[in-house]
Amino acid sequence: MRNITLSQAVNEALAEEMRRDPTVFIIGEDVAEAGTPFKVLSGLVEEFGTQRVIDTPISEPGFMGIAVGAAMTGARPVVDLMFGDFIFLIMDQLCNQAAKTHYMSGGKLSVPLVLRTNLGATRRSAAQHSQSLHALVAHIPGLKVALPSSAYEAKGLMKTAIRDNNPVVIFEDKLMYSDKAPVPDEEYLIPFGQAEIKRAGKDITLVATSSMVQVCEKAADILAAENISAEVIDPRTIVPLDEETLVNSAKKTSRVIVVDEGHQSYGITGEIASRINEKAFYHLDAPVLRMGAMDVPVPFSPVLEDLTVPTPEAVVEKARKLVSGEMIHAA
Amino acid sequence: MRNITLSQAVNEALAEEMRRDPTVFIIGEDVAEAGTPFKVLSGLVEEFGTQRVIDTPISEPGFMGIAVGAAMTGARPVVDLMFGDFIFLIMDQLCNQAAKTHYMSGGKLSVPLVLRTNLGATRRSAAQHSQSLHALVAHIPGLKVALPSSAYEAKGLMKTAIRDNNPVVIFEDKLMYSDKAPVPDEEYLIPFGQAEIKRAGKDITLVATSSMVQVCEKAADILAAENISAEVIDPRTIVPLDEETLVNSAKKTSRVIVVDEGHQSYGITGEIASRINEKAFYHLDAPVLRMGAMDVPVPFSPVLEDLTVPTPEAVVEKARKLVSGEMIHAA
Amino acid sequence: MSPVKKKTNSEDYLRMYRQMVRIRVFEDNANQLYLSAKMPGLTHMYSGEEAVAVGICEALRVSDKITSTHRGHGHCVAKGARFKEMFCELLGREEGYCRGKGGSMHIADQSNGNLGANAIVGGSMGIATGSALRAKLQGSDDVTVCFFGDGATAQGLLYEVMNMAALWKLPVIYACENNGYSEYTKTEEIAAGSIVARAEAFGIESFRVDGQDVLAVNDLAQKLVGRARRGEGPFFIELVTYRYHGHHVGDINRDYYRSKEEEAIWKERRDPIVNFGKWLTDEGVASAKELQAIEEEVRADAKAAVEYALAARYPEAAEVDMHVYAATDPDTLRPGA
Amino acid sequence: MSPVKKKTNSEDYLRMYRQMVRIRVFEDNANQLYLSAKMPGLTHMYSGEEAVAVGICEALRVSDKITSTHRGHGHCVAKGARFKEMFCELLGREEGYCRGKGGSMHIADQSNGNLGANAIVGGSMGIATGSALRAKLQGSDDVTVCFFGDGATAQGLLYEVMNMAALWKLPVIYACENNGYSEYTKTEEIAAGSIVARAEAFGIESFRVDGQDVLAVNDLAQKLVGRARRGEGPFFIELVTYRYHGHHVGDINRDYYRSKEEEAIWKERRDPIVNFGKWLTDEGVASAKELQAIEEEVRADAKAAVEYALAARYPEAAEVDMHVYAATDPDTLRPGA
Ligand SMILES: Cc1ncc(C[n+]2csc(CCOP(=O)(O)OP(=O)(O)O)c2C)c(N)n1
Ligand SMILES: Cc1ncc(C[n+]2csc(CCOP(=O)(O)OP(=O)(O)O)c2C)c(N)n1
Ligand SMILES: [Mg+2]
Ligand SMILES: [Mg+2]
Repeated sequence: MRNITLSQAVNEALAEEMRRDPTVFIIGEDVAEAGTPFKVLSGLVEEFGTQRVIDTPISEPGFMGIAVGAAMTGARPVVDLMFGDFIFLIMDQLCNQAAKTHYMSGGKLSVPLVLRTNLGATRRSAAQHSQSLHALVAHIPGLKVALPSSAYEAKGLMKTAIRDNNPVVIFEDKLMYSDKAPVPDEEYLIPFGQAEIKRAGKDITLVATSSMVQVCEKAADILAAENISAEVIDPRTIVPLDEETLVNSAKKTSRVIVVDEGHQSYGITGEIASRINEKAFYHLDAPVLRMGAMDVPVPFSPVLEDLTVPTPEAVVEKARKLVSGEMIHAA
Repeated sequence: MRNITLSQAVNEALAEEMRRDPTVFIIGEDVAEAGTPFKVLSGLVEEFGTQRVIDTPISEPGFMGIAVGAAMTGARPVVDLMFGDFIFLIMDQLCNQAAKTHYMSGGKLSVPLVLRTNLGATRRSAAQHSQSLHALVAHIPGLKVALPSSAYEAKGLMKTAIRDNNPVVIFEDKLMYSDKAPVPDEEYLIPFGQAEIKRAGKDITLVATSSMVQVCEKAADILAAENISAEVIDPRTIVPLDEETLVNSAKKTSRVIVVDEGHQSYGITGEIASRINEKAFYHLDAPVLRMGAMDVPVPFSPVLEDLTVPTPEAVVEKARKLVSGEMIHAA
Repeated sequence: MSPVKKKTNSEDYLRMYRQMVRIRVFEDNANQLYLSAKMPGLTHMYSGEEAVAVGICEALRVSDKITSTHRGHGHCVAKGARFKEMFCELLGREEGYCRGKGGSMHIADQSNGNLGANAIVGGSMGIATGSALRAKLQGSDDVTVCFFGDGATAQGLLYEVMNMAALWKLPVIYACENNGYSEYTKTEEIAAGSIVARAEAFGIESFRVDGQDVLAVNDLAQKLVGRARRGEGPFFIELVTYRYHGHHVGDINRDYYRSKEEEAIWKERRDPIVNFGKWLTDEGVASAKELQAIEEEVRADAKAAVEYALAARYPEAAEVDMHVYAATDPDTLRPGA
Repeated sequence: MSPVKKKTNSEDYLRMYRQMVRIRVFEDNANQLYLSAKMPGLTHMYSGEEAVAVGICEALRVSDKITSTHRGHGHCVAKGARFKEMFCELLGREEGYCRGKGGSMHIADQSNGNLGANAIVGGSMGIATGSALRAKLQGSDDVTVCFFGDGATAQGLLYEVMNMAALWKLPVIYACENNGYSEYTKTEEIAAGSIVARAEAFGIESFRVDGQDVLAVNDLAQKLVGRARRGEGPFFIELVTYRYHGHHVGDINRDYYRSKEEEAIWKERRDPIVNFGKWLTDEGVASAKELQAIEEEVRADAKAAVEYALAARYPEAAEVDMHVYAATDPDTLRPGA
């Protein structure tokens, strides 16, 4: 095992899959010589050439549509969408076209493509470059959605995504690109729909996605010092969702908080909390609680922006309340 | 009180507001002479002229953007989006621009516009003309979202939407355009964030939106015959959401089903169920259940399409189980 | 009729004639199914525009691709589809090209390179361009034709993909069927400037042709498809044509947006089938009787297909959540695979 | 320098000169704030392109509107904004134009008709066109200028709104700042054909002008703004210009996409401020000393504004969920209101 950055992990996954399968290609803005603004793709154009690492004009709907057509005719494109916020521009091609083609054609056509993009605030990039929009695509049948929480997941999920025969959207946490994590030397893939228990515990379950896994691990550390044993679970893919692991944990701990960086209202926490609640209701000592980003456009000013995203301290506070039974009085 | 169709109700609301305020105008495809394919706007161009009922080319992102600009500079545009499914095309203008401008400008600019569109399946219109996509916009702070469930709500909510100083998205149920309901002769507005108890009950709460209100009223009729008293509540706006009315009802009946025509997964039912659960947990006898459209693209074939949307019978079945305590064993 | 150059193969002519008749007859039957309330939903008739689809698709081979529109039956027939599976699809039956899940607006026929109709106006412009990119990357010389209407030229997507097609010299032909209307609005009210000039501004060689003249269309298509195969694409064609019916089958009273006189002129003087038939008999390629026989044959085919489809099975209820996701062979998801 | 026609008002010239200097100095300070880690996030420098914003905005009046881009400080200054509120915004302070909530990429100044910068490339093309529609509907003769880059011409939205602007004869001017690059890519690699021809294809009168020559830009802008006011719009201008810095302040090593030689040529021979300054002294409009004094004044202003901003208050935490929704007066929501 080596420690490599999330950037390197994604880069390796792409390089390995491109070596393995000549139909895989990358398409997006400044993906070739520039290797993207986050430099995630550096070196790929040198190895695979401009026919397989294709720089586009600033035409997100256009190149997304082109990727759909290429996928329908035998290629496996990896679309690079520079910021997750730009997903609003390609929703028609992604949700009306890519997501529905297999079904609408009665299974005769398929669209094996990967949309690589990112999420995450606190980079002082303001409202149009800081959103975490995975809830939108998770709602659309026909799309799969992966949320890697470290370099390890980023590599393993990317490789699976490329080989999957469906459109898969992967949101990387842009604050994590230079974070290192242990990544095996040997080849590995991470199956979709398998949550990972990041840390076992017995008093409370913290279901955490993407950037919030680290936050919840830190929270679990703090809680441990107070003798509260928190289980941290990362679903890794939200479509498909590994309900079973989540429900089993809930039954065990009887208390759950779902933590995610998307806006809280009408985001993914409501769905995950509801599924747990439906299947583990009679085992729960308290309502499944949720923590998402505040329901505000992401503000530029650092003093405001930092207030909008769940922190370890905030998670700890909520967990304490749950465990102490304080919620009973609140309800 | 007269009985008028939902179409007429919307038409009246627009006409009244256009008479009242010269800055209100309508913009969209075939809105003028054609009065839209659903004929909702018939007669308006004759009264207000082509300067205020503006036919556009098939350029949804373009005319949505134009509406944002007009709203920012003093007009109150009502954008007509022919099918709710086309909302994917305008997400950037709606969610990155309209929704965020007021916040990003520190309150200095505002975007008072209405996006009129529709939802609803079972018209045999297949996957790209049958979606109920309100969950997507409900997730975006800065937008308000209204879901009228009859001609009465359609008129009252539209008038409020036009006078509201924010971007408001209204989804009409396209199957309801020719349904009649009693509508007052006098002017009235329906405030946002006030749920309506459509029918009082004590054994179970059915929270229903838009097309599902009728479905739940029918279900309540059937249940009444079985001596199960169902309370049917229509939130009318999901942003803002009248949590209080929902939570109070849940505390009273101890059992809740949330019914909506959007896809169930990562849709609005998870949020509404979670909010009720969080605030009424210790009063509930069973988990808050949810019924949405199936997580499949809407199929064309009538025999399949009819399976995808909740029916009164399906609601009754679930309600019976909840009331009888069967859920306890399921969990 | 345009002058015929080298092409003297009467078989080709008769196939084109037959294909045009097949489209017309297909639509007559579809309309009838709608009027008799046997077809679910709505549909958009291609009648009047047959020379466009046939003139172009006859210049293509099976492995070439097309993308189609909401008004897609004509493209589907012209690219080689069978009546039976088409009617089954329109009626939501399991044997339809899409197992009844797509219907009229999503009819597709992968076996003949038809990547599908699209209910989003302009929705397949990216798909067609991507198909051409795939052919180029793969080193195949297949060509893709993207059909769309005059109304669709208002979708920004067209300009995005034309730009990339031009930069990357992709083997794609953009075929704009200008039938004078987008829904209930005349083209001049929704399209400023010149449609072909828009493509030319992106450095794309562009043409305008009489879409009622199947030989003129086919002649141009042959040339451009050949050049696109040799890497000289992309190209743009504006085909001037007319739809005989309403925007969709339910659009019966059309007076408020177009006159009966205008309709009559197109139908009586410019009908692509009648005029081509006249030319075929004038040139001695076929007798009126032979043409009549073709039509009768086609009508009989259609009748049989409609009857078959009306009696055919609906998909099983269990199909409702099939095909949401394509299966992925678990073996390919292992390391070393 | 372009020949000066009727215009001989030296005050106007000196104001243009001062405005260009103000932009340059603003950017120098912003860059410094970034390099010294005092500014949160990133920013995109307008240095080198000053003649574009100033030449155009000097042809506008306060009630005319502009929309701006991610590279928006220049437009903001040129349309009349003050340093203090601008630096406060860049530093996320409460006294910023957007109360610190927007930052560099969303700076706006409604008091001067600047509808705001936009972090979505092309994101304000609809907004600008809508502003022009509003003016027309209202019967006002205000003109709106939509600034965007060469890279933004790849966004389909541009063609959608140009089509409508042309159909409806809207008083909008599309100002394409062609600085040769979109991020790290040369314009010729991302733009097929001709940019001005694209606008012309929609029937929009289009122009190409040297964006380093403030008088040439202003001259053309005066004419077109006047014509747009009289209902003769829309218009399109391609302004050939250059950005001196990287794509953003963090883009330091640029060799792999553009050469130091190329940068040197533009900076040394084509600087809009230096060249205009030379012309002003050559023509006797101002002495070198006077120009020097202007610059010093501006620098002092900027320094004071930066110091003010660095010491200014951040917004209160309670502001975080303020301004998500605009208030609506409850009185207007009553029947009869
Ligand atoms: C994106 C989108 N907008 C609007 C519609 C509704 N619509 C269906 S067909 C049509 C007119 C299309 O006109 P044109 O492209 O000229 O094709 P034609 O119907 O004339 O063949 C419209 C507006 C749609 N299906 N998709
Ligand atoms: C829709 C969208 N796509 C991509 C980006 C990332 N991006 C920011 S600026 C830029 C280049 C813009 O080039 P141009 O329009 O020429 O403006 P310039 O930076 O040269 O002034 C890109 C790709 C973005 N902000 N928005
Ligand atoms: Mg048409
Ligand atoms: Mg540029």
